[in-house]
Amino acid sequence: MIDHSCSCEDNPLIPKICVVSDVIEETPDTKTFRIQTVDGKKPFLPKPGQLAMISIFGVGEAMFSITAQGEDYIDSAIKKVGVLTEALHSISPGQKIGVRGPYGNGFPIEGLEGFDLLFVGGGIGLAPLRSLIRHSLENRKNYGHIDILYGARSPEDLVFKDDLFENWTKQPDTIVHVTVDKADAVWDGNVGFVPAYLEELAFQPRNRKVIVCGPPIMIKYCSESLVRMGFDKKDVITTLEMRMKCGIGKCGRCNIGSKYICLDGPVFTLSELDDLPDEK
Amino acid sequence: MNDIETKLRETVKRLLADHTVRYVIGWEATRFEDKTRPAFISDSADTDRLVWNKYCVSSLAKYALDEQHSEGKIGICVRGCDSRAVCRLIEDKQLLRENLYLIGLPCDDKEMNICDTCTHRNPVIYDELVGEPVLERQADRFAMVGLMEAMSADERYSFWESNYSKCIRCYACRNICPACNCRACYADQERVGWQGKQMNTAQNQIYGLTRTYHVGDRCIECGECERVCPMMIPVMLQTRKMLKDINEMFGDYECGLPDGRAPVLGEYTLGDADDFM
Amino acid sequence: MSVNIKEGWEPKILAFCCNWCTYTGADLAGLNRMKYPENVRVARVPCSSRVNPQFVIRAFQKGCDGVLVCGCHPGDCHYVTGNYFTRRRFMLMKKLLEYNGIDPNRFQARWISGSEAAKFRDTVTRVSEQIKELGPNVKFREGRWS
Amino acid sequence: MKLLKKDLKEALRLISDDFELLLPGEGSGVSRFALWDGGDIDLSYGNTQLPPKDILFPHTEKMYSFKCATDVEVTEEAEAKSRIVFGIRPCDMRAIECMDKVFLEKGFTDSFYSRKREHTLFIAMGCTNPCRTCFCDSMGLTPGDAPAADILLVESDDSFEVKAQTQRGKEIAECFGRLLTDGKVQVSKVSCALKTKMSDDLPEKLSGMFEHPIWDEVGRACIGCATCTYVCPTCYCFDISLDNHGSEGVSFRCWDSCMFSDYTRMAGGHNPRPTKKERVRNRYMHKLSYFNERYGSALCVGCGRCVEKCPANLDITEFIDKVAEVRL
Repeated sequence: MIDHSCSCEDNPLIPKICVVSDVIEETPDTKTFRIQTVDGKKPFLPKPGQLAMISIFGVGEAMFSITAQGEDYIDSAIKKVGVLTEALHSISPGQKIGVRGPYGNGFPIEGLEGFDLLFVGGGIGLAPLRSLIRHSLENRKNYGHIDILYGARSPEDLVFKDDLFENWTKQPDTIVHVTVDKADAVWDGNVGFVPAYLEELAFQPRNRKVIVCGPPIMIKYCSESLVRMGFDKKDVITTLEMRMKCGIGKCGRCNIGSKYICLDGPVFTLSELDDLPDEK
Repeated sequence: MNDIETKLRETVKRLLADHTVRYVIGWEATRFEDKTRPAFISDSADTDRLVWNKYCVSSLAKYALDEQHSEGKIGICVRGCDSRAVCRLIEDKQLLRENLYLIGLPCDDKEMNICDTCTHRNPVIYDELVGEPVLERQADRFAMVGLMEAMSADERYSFWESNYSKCIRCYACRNICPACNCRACYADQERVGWQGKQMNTAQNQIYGLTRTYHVGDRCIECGECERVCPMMIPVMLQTRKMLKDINEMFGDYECGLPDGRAPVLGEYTLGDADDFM
Repeated sequence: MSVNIKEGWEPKILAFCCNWCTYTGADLAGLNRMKYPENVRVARVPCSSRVNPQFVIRAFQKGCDGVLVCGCHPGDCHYVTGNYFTRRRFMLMKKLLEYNGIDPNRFQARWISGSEAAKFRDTVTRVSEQIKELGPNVKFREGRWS
Repeated sequence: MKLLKKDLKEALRLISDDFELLLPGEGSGVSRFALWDGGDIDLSYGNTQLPPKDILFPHTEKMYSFKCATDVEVTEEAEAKSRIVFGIRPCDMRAIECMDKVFLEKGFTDSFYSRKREHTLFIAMGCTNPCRTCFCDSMGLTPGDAPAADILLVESDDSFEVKAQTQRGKEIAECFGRLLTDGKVQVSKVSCALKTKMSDDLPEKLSGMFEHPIWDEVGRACIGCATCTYVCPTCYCFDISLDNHGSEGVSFRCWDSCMFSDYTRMAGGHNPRPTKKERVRNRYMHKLSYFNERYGSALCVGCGRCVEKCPANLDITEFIDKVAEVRL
């Protein structure tokens, strides 16, 4: 018997015991969890766009994107949608959970350098994008003009409001476009769906890479309008949602064709998606 | 090529030609002489694929569930047990009689041991009969159950425990059984916790007994669950025990007959047997 | 499988009591300070026909040595026909469990109305003695992970 | 080196001193690999009905146990006894090679599998009379040899030729060295009864046939059970689940099957493979094309178990022949 109470592990299927050091309330149904190992360090060094398998012992395990990382922590924004996320939302700082990772291929950072970046996020889809946005803002000079287009159902559902309205707007050569499907009394920004707003803003495809994350229906329509706007499919990067169990490309569950989404993905360009069999 | 086979092919050719049915479910030959495969013939030129011999043993009725909501009739070749399976599915409100065109096939040549205790060799319902009805034979359906009951309690427990410890939970018995037609099976609702996914004797026992109880009073005794079990577990011995008790306590009872009688556990009479006083 | 019964061993018996009759009968027994063995755990169910055969098997797997299902007398059911289905269901269940090797005394059913507090006490006492005699149940046990 | 058949039992007794010995046996009606009880050895099986897959990749395997009452403890299941699998056939040995590729390569090593794999030795036995459903020579295997085995036994009527193929195999052969005599065994050419037109370009051809109408008919008779995947020596899909007892519990993994209807069903009900057609297509494509694209060899070893055990008698060899005839 190997005792795993310490956080050293080599077996990828065994979660590391970690502590939720802080819980930040983003929206009524989304919280950001700050996770550290038992001895206060970062569980692992994730690349932007990588995922972690977060588990509550006795409840279950699921794959979540890592939205940000600091010196000694990783953040993950999680929306309350099911049994495990409900259990996650009911824990308080200091409680222990299981974490394993990092999984997934992450965003192709080298491929983005020197280009203008357009981030298109929908709902909780801003969570995976945020890791890449923070990375690109930290290495601002590697990238050209940055546009962040983000939409949610209602102003209340907008996540990372402080980033959206304060931090990111102050960044050089960075414009944040926020839209909501249904405005409330005090909302003065744009109202409309993300794909429609995207076409309205009519971004030029020249020298620009687009990263799209959000509900599959939004990705579908955004991809179509981006292609109509003249973007090359190699320049549009998106992520896929599949049911994942092991996270390390062994259990066979998340396959599309010969690719395992948890290992070879979840980040793909539209051209790569066209090579995959149509079984999404 | 016996004459029933040719007559069957002609019947199906006629049915397809005059569009009585959209397609016909029957059996076709495979690479092995003693195996046949369910076939779905929709083109009248294909009817030569249909066969009728002693190896046509797999039950066909449940395949009609795959397209139960599309219009147009589905033709099914029905032996005695298939016709009872169709009655079962109609009784369970899964199929509508008017969506089906049943081609009856009296069946007397099969060599499966379940067929020795078959009490309905002629189809109980059909739209058209191919071949002459055969002689029905009397059979003691519960002989094996009697042998089992004669054993001691511990012998019976270890018999069933060793059988259930073999089960690999492939769920073939559930997927082939016409009485097992729930839209969402309890065994798939892992989150609710009725049935764990792990394979150990305890989980297999609860699966085996629960399925026995779910289909016990609606089982048409076609024996498919035993035929398809890769681990050769005598599944029928359990369901037939329930049918034997039903016959003893609630009067003669056979499932899947067109008399439209409700399943035993779905009805009651005031004078039922009762030793709970 | 002879089982040596350690002295001082107390059987675990699970009694499903229908809320309208047996549960009130048990309440009445308590009111009248009737003494009945405490190794019976009462589970209140809205009607005896709420008891699913899986509950019975799971009870044995989780460690019970005996299961008792009690309900209103046929005709008194608050839901009018509940116990008629119970009757058929558990007459068959009793035989099926026996067929699978469980001693018939380990699974019993009784009609106990709201006023029959004495009958509740006697039933529970008798079932408890019968099961104490049979010893711990080793069948259908859910083994722990090796 | 040669070992007489009558000395086999003695040889096995020698090596079973410090190894657990598993060999084909009949367990209440089903042949499978089981612990040797010292009895006599029946080697008449072509391949066992249940594959030796469950030796390295058990149907249900405890991964870790946890206690989460006050503090959280996680203890990993790390046992691995040293074992010898005797009498494994070339098709199952190739299946073990495929499993090794999956569990030990591509960036992550599955410790549960690798721990068992290191502690398990394989003594393979060439086939002399294959079963009626065997078609391994159509899938690029030769019934006579098993390159990945530690020792290969070539059978003749009264003796075996013992070929130690790995260092560990040599050590095992030394255990019963005194029973060995010099000499070779004349190998007779063995051919499988069942043939299928598998070819090197079939994986390529299949990957272009994803929308081909052939798929509408192929899976119609399937009843969506897991028999084919659970008797298949190369199916490695598994599910991870929890077994809770109050504040303690065990996380385990167990076999799962892509043929089940809710294998890919996601929260909210979306299912990329909703009907039998997609699921049968996925299984055949995985066996004959996807695995080849990812690991370079077919995932079907031609053992014929699914052909024998399928309740609806679907036959992968008939499918391969149909694909071979398709003109793209």
